[in-house]
Amino acid sequence: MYDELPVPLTAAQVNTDLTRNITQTGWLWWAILGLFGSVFGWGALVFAYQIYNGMGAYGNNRPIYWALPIINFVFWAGVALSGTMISAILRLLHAGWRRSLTRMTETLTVCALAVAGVFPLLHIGRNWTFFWMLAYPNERQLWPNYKSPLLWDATAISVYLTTSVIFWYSGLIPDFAILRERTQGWRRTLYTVLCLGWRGTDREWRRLKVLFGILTVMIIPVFVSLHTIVGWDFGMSIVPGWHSNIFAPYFVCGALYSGCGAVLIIMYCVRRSFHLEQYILPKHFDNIGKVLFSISLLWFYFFAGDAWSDWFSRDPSHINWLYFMFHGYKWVLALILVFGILVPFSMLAFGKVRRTPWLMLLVGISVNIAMFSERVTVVIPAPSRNILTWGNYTPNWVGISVTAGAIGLFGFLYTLLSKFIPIVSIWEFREGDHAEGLERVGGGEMPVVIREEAIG
Amino acid sequence: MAETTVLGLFEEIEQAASALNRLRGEGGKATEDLMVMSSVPFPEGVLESDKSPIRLTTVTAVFAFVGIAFGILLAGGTAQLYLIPGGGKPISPAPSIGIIAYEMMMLFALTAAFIAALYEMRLPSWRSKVYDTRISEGLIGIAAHCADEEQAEKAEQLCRDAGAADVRRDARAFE
Amino acid sequence: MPDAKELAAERSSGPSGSGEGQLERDSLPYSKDTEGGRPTRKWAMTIDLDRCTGCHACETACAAENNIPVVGEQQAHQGRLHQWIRVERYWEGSYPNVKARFMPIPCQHCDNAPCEPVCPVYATYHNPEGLNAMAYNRCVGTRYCGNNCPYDVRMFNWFEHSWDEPLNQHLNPDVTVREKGVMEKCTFCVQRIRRAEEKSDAEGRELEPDEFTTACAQACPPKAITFGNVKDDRWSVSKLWNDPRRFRLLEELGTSPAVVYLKTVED
Amino acid sequence: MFDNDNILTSPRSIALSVDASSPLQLVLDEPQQSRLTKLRLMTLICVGLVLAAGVAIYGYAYFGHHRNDPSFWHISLVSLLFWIGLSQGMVALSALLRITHASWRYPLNRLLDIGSLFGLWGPLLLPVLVITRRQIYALGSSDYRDNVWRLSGPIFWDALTIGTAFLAGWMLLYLTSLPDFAILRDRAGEGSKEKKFYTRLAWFWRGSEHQWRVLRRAEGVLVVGILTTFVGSQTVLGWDFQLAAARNWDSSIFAPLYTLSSLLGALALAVLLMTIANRILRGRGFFNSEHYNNLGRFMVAIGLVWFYFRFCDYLTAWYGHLPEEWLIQQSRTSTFPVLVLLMIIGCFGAPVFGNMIPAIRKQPWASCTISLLVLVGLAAQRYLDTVPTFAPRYGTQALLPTLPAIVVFFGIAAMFILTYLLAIRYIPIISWWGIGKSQTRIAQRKMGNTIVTVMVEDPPLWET
Repeated sequence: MYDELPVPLTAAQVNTDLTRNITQTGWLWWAILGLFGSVFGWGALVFAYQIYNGMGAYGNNRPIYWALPIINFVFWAGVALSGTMISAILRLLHAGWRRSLTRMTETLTVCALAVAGVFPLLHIGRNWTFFWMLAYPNERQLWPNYKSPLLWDATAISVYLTTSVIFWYSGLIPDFAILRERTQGWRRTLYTVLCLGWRGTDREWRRLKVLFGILTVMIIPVFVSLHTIVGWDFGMSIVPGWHSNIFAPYFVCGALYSGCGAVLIIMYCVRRSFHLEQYILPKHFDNIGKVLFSISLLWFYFFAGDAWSDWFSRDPSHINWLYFMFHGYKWVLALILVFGILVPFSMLAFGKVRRTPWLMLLVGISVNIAMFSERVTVVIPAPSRNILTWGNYTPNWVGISVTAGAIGLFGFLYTLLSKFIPIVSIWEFREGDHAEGLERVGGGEMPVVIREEAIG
Repeated sequence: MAETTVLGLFEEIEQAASALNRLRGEGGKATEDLMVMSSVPFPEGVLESDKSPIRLTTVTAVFAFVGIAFGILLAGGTAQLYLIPGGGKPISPAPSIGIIAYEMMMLFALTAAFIAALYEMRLPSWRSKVYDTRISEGLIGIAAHCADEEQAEKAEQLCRDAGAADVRRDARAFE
Repeated sequence: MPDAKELAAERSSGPSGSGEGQLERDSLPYSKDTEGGRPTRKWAMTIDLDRCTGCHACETACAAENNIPVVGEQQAHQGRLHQWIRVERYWEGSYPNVKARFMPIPCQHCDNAPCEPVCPVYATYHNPEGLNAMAYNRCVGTRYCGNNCPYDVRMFNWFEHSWDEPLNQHLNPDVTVREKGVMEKCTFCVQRIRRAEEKSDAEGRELEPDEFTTACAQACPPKAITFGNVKDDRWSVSKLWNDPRRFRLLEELGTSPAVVYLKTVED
Repeated sequence: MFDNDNILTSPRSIALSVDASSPLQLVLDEPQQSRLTKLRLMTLICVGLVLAAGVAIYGYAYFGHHRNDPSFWHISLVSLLFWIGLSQGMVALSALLRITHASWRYPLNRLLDIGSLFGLWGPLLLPVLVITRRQIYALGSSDYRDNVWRLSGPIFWDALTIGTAFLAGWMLLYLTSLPDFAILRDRAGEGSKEKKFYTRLAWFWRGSEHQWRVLRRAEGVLVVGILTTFVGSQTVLGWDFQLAAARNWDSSIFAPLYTLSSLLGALALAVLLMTIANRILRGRGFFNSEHYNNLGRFMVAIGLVWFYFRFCDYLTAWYGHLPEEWLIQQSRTSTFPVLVLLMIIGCFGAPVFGNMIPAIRKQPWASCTISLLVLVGLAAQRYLDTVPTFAPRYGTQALLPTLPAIVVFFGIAAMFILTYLLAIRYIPIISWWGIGKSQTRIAQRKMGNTIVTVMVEDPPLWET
């Protein structure tokens, strides 16, 4: 019943294993980087085409002003959410198994948030004037309008990006110090600068722990606020189907859902590409699977509750979009139901499946397909059946290219970063190593852990 | 005799703890002359020589309030500089001020916590200081700052007695 | 037992609830042109549906007056037609007793305009004379205002528009030609308002009642559209403003439009 | 890496610490007549209040002339829903602590589980309050009279889901009490009434390995079931409002908000019960500052989420400014400003800002004050979510509670207390085997210059 503990590893072995992704570079890494880079490059070219031609290139029209860029924005902001959630909430709950996952999920957040941040700029009609939305007065002393949910959004993204980079970097400092000793040449200079002169004195560790306590507690409301405000972008409007006070928690749940799916994908990819089978165990997939399972229930609760309340009220002005979704978007809806509910529910219920990494990769992909479709059904059907004007939207090659470009950008960033940072937090992993052990009790050996001090 | 630092390197926590206690007791070292170095953190109190107060929580709280004030000025104040009515809403409505004030509170508090932590850690500091690369490979370093040769020898002896894997002197800056 | 709709109506007209009197922002602040703290002008429009024949003359006049681009059949089919005023046609009844109903819909210049607060850069705002103004230069093109407009009267410039020879010579010099990537919509012919104001100022007099009107009203053959200053009782629009047949489009949304429709009189 | 001495504390040392032979004896571990009298007096008062409430309902309203008095019926429904929410929330909280393996949960579980017994009153009360009054469910519209028993109506789902949730709670309470009943059975004198009683209750519980394993498995299943049915029943309670034709109740956030509010109330009750239990079980130290600390932190989190949901509700109405939504928000604040203030202080201000400071949340009296405020706030919330909708139709005067309504309010509160008073006579209020289990799982070890706490990692509940 108890998970078999990994064979204890020596510190040097851990250091070697976990810095291998930096010290050794194979052709495969270059190939993957090139692949993602070229997809991203294509997306960037299409973006240039869009700037040249105008927003109409996406095939939007009058009642459907927002389309694929916004869908992508919501989706990537969602993916970004869970990275910090995994490391912050698990840290708060003293879940020992988080230690192998924190770094890769935090990196996921940073990369996905960068991708999400690109889309509002890409989506506006005059992309070159994006800086008008920043908080500074223009030459006529006019500041931006803080009544607009879009500006709340811009604020929330910048705050979340800043704080998650701080969170990520704070954890990296001790690891950079290890890398400083293990690298040569320009890398050594780089890490010497990046580790800020860290020596691991108890003065430093004590502060780092307190800092992590503060960051952990406070970054949770930050990431909740980000997706809340993304939900409010829709909820504040009076478009039937968008104007819903449940959107904020619903979006947060949806984001956690797709984000956890993305965590599974990243876990699998990192484990395979950097041969970290000893560090990312089936146990981790199992636990993330359970987290995913409970989030899926929660998400389904909100998903159903939102539509349900509109459906039951039978208010004519509130239900046209719902009918449209059930008819025109029935295939997208089917994607959600199959990939977002059926597949995860049936697979995650079994411990064997949860412990099989490649199956969990499939679950992760499935959840993300479902959540992308869910964003489609949130963004498109409601305005398509607005109160007075109806319309239809069909994605075209521009939108699809940009969507692919986003995946390319994300992959490119992640692949690139994985060459410069230990993708599993070395110090956290080794800290966990001496916090666990086996005790003989009666006839068996039981795993025991040191209880962590409370945070906050 | 110049100041020097004796650096004992230990494999086990218990050895390091005993060396620390001995240096403190028999060696008569003051807290600020001792330093524990390791590449992993230990549970609170396991190996600690540093007793300086940590004020991060206070700094965070103070800057949270600064952030709130900044947010109110940003969302509510800037709108008052150039009055533009719209949508039948007040020029500076409380809900949107609240939201921006909240975001700014978080931004200021977290950034301040990070900067204050670096300040209290005395980082960044790229000067060459007492260190041993083996610490990053898992050894625990106990550094004792000694004013003269006699103290240094005593400290070396104490470390060896406690079971140090290696003891050496380091003339670089202690702190 | 009254149903929910009636309840809502009852509430909004009751003395305790914030009924029409309250929702309508009579006292708009920050007006330069005020008299004892109250603006002397509020531009408004009445559209008599009983008179409307559905001839689309208003659309044409508007397009000519306001440099509205002609996007072509293809784009119009894809829902990118530019019309600052559009005549909606609804069919009532079934064959053979079918009735066509027409409803011209310009921007409603709502007092509680849902499009205004959502703009992150103040490109659209409420002016002291009750106009829902649009600053093209400031617009970055987030299109949130378009989404939030329940009347769907906001047009977005999806592409750069061009005017073929010799149409480019016909552009109205008083009206900005909009760049791609900005939002545009009916302005109540603000250029005509300003020209009339300048003229009256130059002649040192007040605006005469019905001195000028918008392009759509001017072009309307049956005179279904009336435009003017509803604060001044001498304007014809003020006389129609409180007509018993009056209703406003999507009144239950509480937007308080400056466009009032007059119901068709049934035989 | 750890010392080799055994982590397991012998069950015998735990058994020795349990020196009483009946639950009540455990409550009164010194033979103190005065405390027994106090308890009896309390029971009597509660019974009196409950009876008075019954008389009020039947005499004053049902057979009297106040059948159409909205202020009377609303307050009774509001208070019944309030206590149903809390009692279910308590069980759900207990389940939540089990599922998250909170190491401090053991002494608390039984106290919380007993809350489900309140549901026994439901079958007595609900019909009286709901079915005899068409106005109650109809919320002012008599067209709904016939909907009450329609299988597709929320009121039927109510009965179904609330019933299931309570049933699950009772099963958990009974199953987890089995080993304790067995101890009582074995300690009772041969041939005594207690012996008979507890033999019936405990069956052949012997504590065999098989029995323990089955118990654990059943606990796991029930815990998941309780959480599901809890969310389900609170959601349906929210739907009672959000699905009603009254447009201003058409708020899709009510379902999660009610679920959360119940949990918040359960935390507050847990603090209060813990404090009372600690006073009664003097010197045993079952509950220490760690419990206050953890419950307080939990309350901070739930209070924040409560505010979040409320704020979403408010903000959407404020920004959209659709008259029918905005008017209800306005009528809440303009008609009942004091209640709104109480709600915000009780559900957000006190639990979040009060409990944020460790020194305050670790103080039993401060923690209890906060908890009382929370309960007041939740009651205000129930009232505000139900009643102002009527304001345009009835006027404020008709909605202010009358004296009999207040009697009913306290009568229903007395029912809850009475449930507890009766239950602790027969059920050990602290799970003895739970305490034993917790003692075998935690140990102290020396590490470096300090002592650390070592814990056995529990396997998840459903994997035994």
